[in-house]
Amino acid sequence: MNSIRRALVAAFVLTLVRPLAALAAWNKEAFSAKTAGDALKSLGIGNPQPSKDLTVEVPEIAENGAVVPIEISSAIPGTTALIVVIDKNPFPLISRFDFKEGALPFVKLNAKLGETSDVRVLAEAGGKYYVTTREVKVTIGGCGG
Amino acid sequence: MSRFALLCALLSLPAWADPTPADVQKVLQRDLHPRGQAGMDRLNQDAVQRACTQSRDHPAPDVAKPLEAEQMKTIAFPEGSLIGDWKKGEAIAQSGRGMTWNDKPGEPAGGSCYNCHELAPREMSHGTIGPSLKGFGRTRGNGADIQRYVYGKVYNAKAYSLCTQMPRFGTSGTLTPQQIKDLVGLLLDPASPVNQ
Amino acid sequence: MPGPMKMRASLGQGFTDVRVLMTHPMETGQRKDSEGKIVPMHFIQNLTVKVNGRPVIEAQTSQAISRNPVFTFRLKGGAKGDKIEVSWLDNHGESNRTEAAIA
Amino acid sequence: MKIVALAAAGLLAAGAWAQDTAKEIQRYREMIAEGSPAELFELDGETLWKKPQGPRNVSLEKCDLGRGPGVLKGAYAGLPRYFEDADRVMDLETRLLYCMTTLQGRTREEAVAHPFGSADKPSEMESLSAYIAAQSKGMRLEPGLLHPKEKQSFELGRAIFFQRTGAWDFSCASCHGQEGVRIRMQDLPVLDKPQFARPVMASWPAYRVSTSQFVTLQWRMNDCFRQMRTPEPTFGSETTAALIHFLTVTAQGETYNGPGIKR
Repeated sequence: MNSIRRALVAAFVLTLVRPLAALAAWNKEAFSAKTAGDALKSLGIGNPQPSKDLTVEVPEIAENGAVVPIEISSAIPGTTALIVVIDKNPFPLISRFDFKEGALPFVKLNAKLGETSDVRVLAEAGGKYYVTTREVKVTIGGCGG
Repeated sequence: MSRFALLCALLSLPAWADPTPADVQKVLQRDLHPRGQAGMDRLNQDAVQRACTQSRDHPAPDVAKPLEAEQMKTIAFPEGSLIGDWKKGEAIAQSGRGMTWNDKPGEPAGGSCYNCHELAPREMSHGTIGPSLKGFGRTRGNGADIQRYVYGKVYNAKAYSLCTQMPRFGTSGTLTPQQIKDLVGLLLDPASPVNQ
Repeated sequence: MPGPMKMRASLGQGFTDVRVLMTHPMETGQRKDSEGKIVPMHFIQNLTVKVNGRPVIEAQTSQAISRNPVFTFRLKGGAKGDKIEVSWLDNHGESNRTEAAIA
Repeated sequence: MKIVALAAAGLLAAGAWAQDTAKEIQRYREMIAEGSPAELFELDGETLWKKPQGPRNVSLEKCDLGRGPGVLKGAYAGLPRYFEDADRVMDLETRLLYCMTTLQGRTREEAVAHPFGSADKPSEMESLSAYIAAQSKGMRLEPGLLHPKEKQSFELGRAIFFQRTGAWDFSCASCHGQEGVRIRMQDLPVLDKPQFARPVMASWPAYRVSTSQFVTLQWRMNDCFRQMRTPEPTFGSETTAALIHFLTVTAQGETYNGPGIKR
């Protein structure tokens, strides 16, 4: 009896202690979208403008789709978010980063690419959206077995 | 004596210090164990493997010629056209499966062709251990002689060049005669992507 | 219990680079295990970067982030001794955190 | 005339394309190397090194990797080498296996039940290798070569390297004996030549991105034999240790720069 109570109290404390819950909720609708267009719609993004100030570094050829490095840096003034979309993936939305005072709009990550695909990166600045698209070819590396 | 000098001394030791292919075979038989379809009999060198090991893949012509002739006798050429379905051939060329200890016995194997050869130009991920076969049939046509050459070469490459690195796909039981015909199709059919 | 994390915060000219490694399978829900059974989806959904206790980056991620994720973030300014904390939360409710001072 | 010029232009373009491909792949490798999760395995390895295990419930901290019991600094760079207590040449994992059985009292069967990790199950041997190898970073590879058994092992390794065997007639040199060739997109180092063996041996063991696993030289030998269509080499056997010894001696003098990252 006592131990159950203790366990319950412990569980309660754990939930309390998780004001990790200050986290923005995970956008289930956008992450479940099956096309890049639907994902962007769920995020409320329409007609992003191409921008040279949004730099995306990817390898043109990746030996392995399991790890494709993507480095993003935005020089667009007032950038508050970066969004990564991989068009040909079964669920194209890969991630969304929100930057607050103290952080620069820069991120480097590794993503999985199911096949050769466009990698679309969007930046949000002052309520407007900007986009840069790069293609990554996925090849077969070694013995293939 | 520096380690480098010692290494040089070691490397120039007389040949008696080197284990023979028969010695190595014994060591491998002791240190490897059967798994799946890969049995210990695979470690028994045949005359071809022994001659190539001994000569580091450069056999003297008087050693190579009779062995090549013997290998030629292992090839059973089917009657009629040898040109199979290039589409199936392309799938066989792409696949690197077959004959390993974790491949299920009985399941169709591949030829691992792209591991070493360029074939269809649209496949940029190809190896270069073997020569490029891009446009192979375009320059050579697809008559009976070239059909027979390609079939035989895939079936038992050692009949043509004793110490080639290319496996004996027919003789080893890796590919079936029909699969080898499909590969002939891939190389020689004018509609094959190899010849575009 | 989640596996280890590792973080390095290094001071540059007017910025600080934070590189963080996380042990996580990032299962897509499409992979089969050695017995041919589908491995259920299991992936990090939220990431938070804090400086001296204040959140500066919040991220949402999908299962298409590579296994054992590696991220590099860039912070404005920074001084030796500033405390950086990175935490994650996955779709099973598991979480982990690590912290380091700028060196 | 025109046709010749066109053909020449085509050839040039193809050459340039091949060069670009190689350059892009090089760039890909540099990009992934910047964020190697190998360090995560090093952390795990440290925990395992210090964890009491086996019937004697002791850690591996008294294990002698060649520089004295428990000395890890530079130990990896001095392997493989001859160990008097075992009277044979051992590579890192073979030596770890020896310590697990002699110090911790574990059975060989239990200790090598799972030497190569999978996505579902990491391997103790691999994490330990990551932890130990990392402590030789910046040191020169100096495998043993003075003892007669070390000479024998080197020569055996070299002979195995050139032995044509298995269902497909391969030797190690079938893939690793010719300059400037590749399998699919993977460049193949000529491993009996120092200039090619050096950078390769300086980066093992390594994190392998295609499987998200940390992989070791025992794994590399095992998987090469698999692809050579032979039976399976026994973990820690003289065959695998001799091959690793031959390759490391060929690369000796190179500064160790691992644990690395592989495709």
